[in-house]
Amino acid sequence: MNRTKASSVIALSAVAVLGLSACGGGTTGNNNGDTGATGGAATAGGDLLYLTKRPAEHLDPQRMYIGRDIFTTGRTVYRSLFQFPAGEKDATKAQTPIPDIATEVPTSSDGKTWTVTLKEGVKWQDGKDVVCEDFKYGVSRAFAYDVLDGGPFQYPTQYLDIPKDKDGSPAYKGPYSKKGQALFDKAVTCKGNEITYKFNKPWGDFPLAVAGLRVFDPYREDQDKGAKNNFVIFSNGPYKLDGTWTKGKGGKFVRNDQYDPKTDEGTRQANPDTITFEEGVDESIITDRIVAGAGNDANAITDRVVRPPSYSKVEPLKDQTTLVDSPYVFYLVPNMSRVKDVNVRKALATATDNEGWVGALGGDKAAVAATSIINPSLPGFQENPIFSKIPAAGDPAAAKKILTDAGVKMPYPIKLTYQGGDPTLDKAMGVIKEGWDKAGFKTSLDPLTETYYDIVNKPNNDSDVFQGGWGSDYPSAATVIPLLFDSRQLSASQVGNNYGQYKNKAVDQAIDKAALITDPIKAGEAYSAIDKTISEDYGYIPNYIQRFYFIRGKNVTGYEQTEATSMFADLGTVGVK
Amino acid sequence: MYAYVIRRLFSGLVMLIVMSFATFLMFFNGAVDPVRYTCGKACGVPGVLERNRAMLGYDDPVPVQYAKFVKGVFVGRDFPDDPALRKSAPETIARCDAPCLGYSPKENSTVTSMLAERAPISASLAVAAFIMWIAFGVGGGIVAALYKGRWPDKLIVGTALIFYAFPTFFIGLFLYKFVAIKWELTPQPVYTAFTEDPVAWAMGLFLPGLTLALFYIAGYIRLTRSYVIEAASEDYLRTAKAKGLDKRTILWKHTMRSALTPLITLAALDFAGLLGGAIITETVFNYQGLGKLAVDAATTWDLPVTVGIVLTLSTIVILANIIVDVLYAVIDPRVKLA
Amino acid sequence: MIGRAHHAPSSTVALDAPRDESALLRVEGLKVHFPTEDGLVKAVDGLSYTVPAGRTLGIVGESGSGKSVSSQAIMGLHRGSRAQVSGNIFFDSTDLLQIGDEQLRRMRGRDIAMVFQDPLSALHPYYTVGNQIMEAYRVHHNVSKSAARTRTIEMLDRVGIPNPDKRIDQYPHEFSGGMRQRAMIAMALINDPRLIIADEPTTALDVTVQAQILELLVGLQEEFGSSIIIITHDLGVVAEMAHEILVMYGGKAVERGSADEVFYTPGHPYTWGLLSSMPRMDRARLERLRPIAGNPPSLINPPSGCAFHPRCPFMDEAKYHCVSQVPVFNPELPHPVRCAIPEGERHVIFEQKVKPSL
Amino acid sequence: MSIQPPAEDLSTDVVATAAEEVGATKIEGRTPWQLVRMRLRRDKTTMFILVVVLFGLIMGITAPILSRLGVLDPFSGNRELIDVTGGGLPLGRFGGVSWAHPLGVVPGTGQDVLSRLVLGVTYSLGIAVSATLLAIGLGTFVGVVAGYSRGWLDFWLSRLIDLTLTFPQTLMLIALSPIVVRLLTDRFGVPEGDIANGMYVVGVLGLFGWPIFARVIRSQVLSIREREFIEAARSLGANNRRIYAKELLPNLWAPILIYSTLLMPQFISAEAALSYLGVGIKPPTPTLGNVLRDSIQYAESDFIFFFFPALFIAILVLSLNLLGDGLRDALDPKADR
Repeated sequence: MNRTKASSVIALSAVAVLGLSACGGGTTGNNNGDTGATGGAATAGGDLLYLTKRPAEHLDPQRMYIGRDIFTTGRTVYRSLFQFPAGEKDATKAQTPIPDIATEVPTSSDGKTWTVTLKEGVKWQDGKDVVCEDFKYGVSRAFAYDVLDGGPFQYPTQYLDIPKDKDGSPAYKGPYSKKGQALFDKAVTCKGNEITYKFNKPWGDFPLAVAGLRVFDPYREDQDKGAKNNFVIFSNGPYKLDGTWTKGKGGKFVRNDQYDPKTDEGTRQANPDTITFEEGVDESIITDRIVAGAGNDANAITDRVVRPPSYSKVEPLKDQTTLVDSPYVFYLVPNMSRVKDVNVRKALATATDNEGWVGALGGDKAAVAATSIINPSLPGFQENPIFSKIPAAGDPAAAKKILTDAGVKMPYPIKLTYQGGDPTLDKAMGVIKEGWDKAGFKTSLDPLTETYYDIVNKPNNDSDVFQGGWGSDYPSAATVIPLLFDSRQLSASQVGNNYGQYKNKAVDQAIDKAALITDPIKAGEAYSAIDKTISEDYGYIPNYIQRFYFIRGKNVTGYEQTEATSMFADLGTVGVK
Repeated sequence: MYAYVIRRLFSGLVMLIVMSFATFLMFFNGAVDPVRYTCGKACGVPGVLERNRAMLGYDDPVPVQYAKFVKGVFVGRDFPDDPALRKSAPETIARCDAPCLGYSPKENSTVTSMLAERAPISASLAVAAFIMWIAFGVGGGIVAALYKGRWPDKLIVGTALIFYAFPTFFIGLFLYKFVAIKWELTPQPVYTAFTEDPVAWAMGLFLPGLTLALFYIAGYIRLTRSYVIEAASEDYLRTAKAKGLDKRTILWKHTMRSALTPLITLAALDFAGLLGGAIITETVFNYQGLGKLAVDAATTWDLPVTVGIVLTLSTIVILANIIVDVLYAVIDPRVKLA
Repeated sequence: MIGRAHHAPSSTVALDAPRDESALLRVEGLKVHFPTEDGLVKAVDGLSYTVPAGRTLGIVGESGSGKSVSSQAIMGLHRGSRAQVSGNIFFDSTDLLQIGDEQLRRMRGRDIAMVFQDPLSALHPYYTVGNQIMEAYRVHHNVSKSAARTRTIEMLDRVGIPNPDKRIDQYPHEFSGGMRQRAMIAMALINDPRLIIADEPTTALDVTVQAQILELLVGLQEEFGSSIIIITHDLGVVAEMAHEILVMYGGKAVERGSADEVFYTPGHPYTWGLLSSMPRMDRARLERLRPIAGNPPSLINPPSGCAFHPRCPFMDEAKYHCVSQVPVFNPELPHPVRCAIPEGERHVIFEQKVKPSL
Repeated sequence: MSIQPPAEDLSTDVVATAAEEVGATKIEGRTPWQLVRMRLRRDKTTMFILVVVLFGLIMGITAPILSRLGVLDPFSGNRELIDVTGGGLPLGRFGGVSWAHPLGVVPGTGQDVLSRLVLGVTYSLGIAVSATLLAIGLGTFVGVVAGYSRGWLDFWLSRLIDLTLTFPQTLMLIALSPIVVRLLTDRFGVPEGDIANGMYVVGVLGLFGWPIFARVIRSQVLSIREREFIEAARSLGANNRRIYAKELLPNLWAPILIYSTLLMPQFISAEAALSYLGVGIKPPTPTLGNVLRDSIQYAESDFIFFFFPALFIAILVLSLNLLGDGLRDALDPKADR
């Protein structure tokens, strides 16, 4: 489907989460191109061009939360304890962490204490060794989330064994104020090249989180200038930043001579000599440039989907395009504090025309209709029995009957708030409105730009329905259901990610129980059960799964899109002719 | 002369103060808590709103905020301005050197440095557009006037009007998608710094410059044409003819001097306006100039950046007006600076 | 007449001027017509006169009578416009309507110079007075800048501008009205032309300055020996300086005679009107000035017969056929008048009804 | 580079003078209105343009009625007309042109393009006309007051004009949008959505659009003031209000008419530009701007859809501009543009 939305709608709010694609065990991606190493075997050398519209918001590892940025930097400039393997076609293996700076991926008997041993000889770009203290300092920065906002700080702050203040925030306030430093020093300890993390509850997913996010990355204390370092890259990977990074324009990566490939196995081929990131280029221009393939544009890859108006132009270039399901599910959430009658919500869900929506977004190359908020590729996924019964095109007549039976006054006014700014999404919302209006609603569309965050975060806002999008942080429904529907994140001033202000004690309790399940499949089944409960309340309306229809330059080799990098192009394998 | 310049500067300063204060009232006294527009989606992170409010001093009354801003312009400023914090945790303090136009917590950068980074791009674009619009606009206007009422006149004025009738972003996108990418008739409109490669700089500026120039060309053709025709009907041109001067001298020395003099001041003002960035053109061509920065800041509600740009652009306009007034006195002997 | 060639051969033109081959300037059957959206404007319609060397001709008439248009035709200022000019204008033996643009250009300013009505608008505001005068000199004389400058200062001095070496570098707006007109005259005289056309040279000036300028012109004429055509709507202006006076109405000559004849025995009712609307210093004013009633005639559809008849207080169709016949203007006469009223009756009317109130 | 002067010379002075002299006698007895009508009638181009503009106006006025009657259907989707697998492009040639949809259908939804454009004319013209009325009204008021009062009031009003012109207009339009729209809905109870957004665009265009016109009016008033008749009216004991109403305003209608006609196309373009930047009335309500914003994506894949919205804007802007020129020629023939 579209561009900005892909990540910006998803990154809906404070704790917006996106990152890893899904799939712990299942299969993914009805890929229609060939998904193997494409464009021939990659060789070293050449200049790769990375075209994108949406600028990186943060290049500070602790602040990154956008899947694309996490993986582009992870394959080039930032190394971590663990990572996902590159070029791995088996979805399960692709999402199984392998060691990076760690000598191995450890196990933990109780899930609460994790001890990792570091490799020798991994160096920063200034030649100093990456040591245990760097990892310890790195994760400590997540606690200064008021200064270093934007990152997935909730994982270290909730799991590390540090007491909480009365307001629920950790007693450790980060490395700048150093308040509660002793508490942090107990939770994360260094012994030679062994680092130990102590959690307050079992967290079997820890290696997944390390590999799927950057918040546990090392950071050099002597290089830390706080928020001013937002676009500063101090590399320990095969590349380093040449000059400075300019937001909206991009930057250029060149080879890092301190990087020793012998310490790095199976992931970073680091084929191109340079990688240039060009930000802010409109999708249609990206497509046009790659199709034309003039000069360096023939070496280009992108994270932006081909837009429907360009489909016909891209069609003949089959060996330069790929089409895969993305990890992102888009959905609507009724505001439970305003639309209190479950029958009205049911009528909304019944009248929702997902088929028309998909059509307006550009058809089956843009999206497929969804029947659950959990991506079917996540481990343990079960079909949603409520939404899969509603026809994809909706049933306005049935919806009208529900409304009539419920005895509500018609036309029933509905204000649908979404993040505007994209004409295609505007058209798609027009389709939703049409279906709802047929069922007896009177829908007013309310596209907002950046004020969206301000509005949706207020518990007393007057919108009836919101739009949202979500992708799991790492391959587990544990990073979907609890983040979106746990009522304990609601406060008098904030709704967190629970825009619909969904409150159900049974769901909250079930979430707590599911968190203790260590088997990924069983956990997934538990979350699907919770999903069913929420669906019975019509706490959300699933819409579609976004598809990635990507084009790349004709000189690009070794091109891979796997679950390891959330279906974005893998910079660990790519090369140019 | 000096007295005039000083008086003019003084009145410009008064204007600047009134204008900047009005801007503060508009943005900080509105219906919306300004701090909500300093952090985007990070506003939802616990503590961020409070931190930004304290950091940017938004808890002060508007006049105090204004005073602090003005002070920052002259001596620089710390965000937050907290001496204790400067000692204990310098990482959390953003130093903004004079002339400090504010600090954007969202971009983690001072507004001044953002402006300084973008200004050369907008200036380049302004220069490119200026050259083309003067060449086509004034040149076309002169030709149209010389052939007044005949086909070259109608062709020039008509073409310009048609270009003018289509919205700028439509023309820009059309040029970009068809002329540059599809037909590859012109170089790719990608910005290269002048210092890096002057040739690439000029080539990349061609299409955006043309797009921007087209917006002005129609107006300048019409103006030039009417000024030349007006000047040609002046009595002193009859005198020049009666003196026995040849046509060339009459046209280039006598007619053009009086026709183009008012154009110089107009062009200077328009050029100054462009220095502040061309929002639409920069957006279409992804030129990261002041216009793009402005529109990004405005649409993502980065309030400190927006305010900083508004004030900078207004200052440019005020200054340009002063310069043009003085310039006019230099080129038109009839204007007395009293 | 529409669509006719601009420069009609002279043979087709009815001659109504005395053939004085020795005259410096001889205008014969001059017609200047402008095609406009409303129709053909006959601004000058068959005009003839002569100016002998060293003499002054005054052309008098209201605005729209064609007096300025006819003099601009001499300079060829209509060339290149839509104007259709026909007839003959002989300067010496050269027909100014027949020669090429370049030849005429060389004559402009050098042989024939012009002084315009409003010196402020007639001088270029962006160039110094000296610059403009020097330019006029250098276009006809291949001399150095400094020589031209010397000559200009000399001329400025000659026309009575004090401190000419300083004033030469000033701009027109820094001059007073009278000084500007003196500068214009200096510009006209700098090439020592044989004919000067002064188009309302004093209209824009106040009364005391008017007299000075006229005196200057008379004095300079004596010194340089040029011929002068002075165009004005004010009989008073030409009273003192013109040898001969031509009265125009509606694009045609209506009366011609020596200054004395026109002033003391004017023959045309229009001239009477002009005289009575002229302030006179030499007699007590009995009543307010009486402007001629009515408006100037349309030049597209002029009144039939005598063009003046709609405004003429003595018009009498039954007796004189003012409306049906165009009165004849016989240039062979020493004092021709274009009027339908027979001369004898006119004389009676003038003596009895007009003269007492003048 | 030198431009060879053409054979025909520029000096129209003599002709103009002569024609004026003739005109002075010829037009005697005609009111200015008759004169203007006469000149306009003779100006074939302007008459043609006038017909185009009137057609646009009628289109704008009738579109909402036609939509209600069902003759136009700007909102309903026609899924059967689009190719769901091909990016939602219309089925059939030329963007799905057919008798039922003369300009084809919108990709993705299958809405009727012609209906959306015609109703878009209503909204765009509505915005432009309202903003013009606001700008001209304010400009006239300030200009008349400043020009007639002179003294300190004139001084301060002139400074207000300067001040308004100092602000970067487009940027302010974008930047103030959320604040002012929120202000309108929360403090003044304006209904959210199209009405508040439309009011914002009209208001801000109008509020930034008046100063230049105020300057024109002010100088016009100053010059009219100098004319005798005002003095005459005053000496006859007419009070100020009578002077404004009876003497000044009739003399201002020419600039008001000309500038109104020239401001309108500017505002139509401005609406389109603002839509491109995401400010103003939002879809599914069609304005020419927001239809164009969608259509420019289809430059290559659906040329009909790409071209016609831009053409509608261009025709409106061009014809209004030409009409303004024609009016200027008719009302003020000396301003030869």
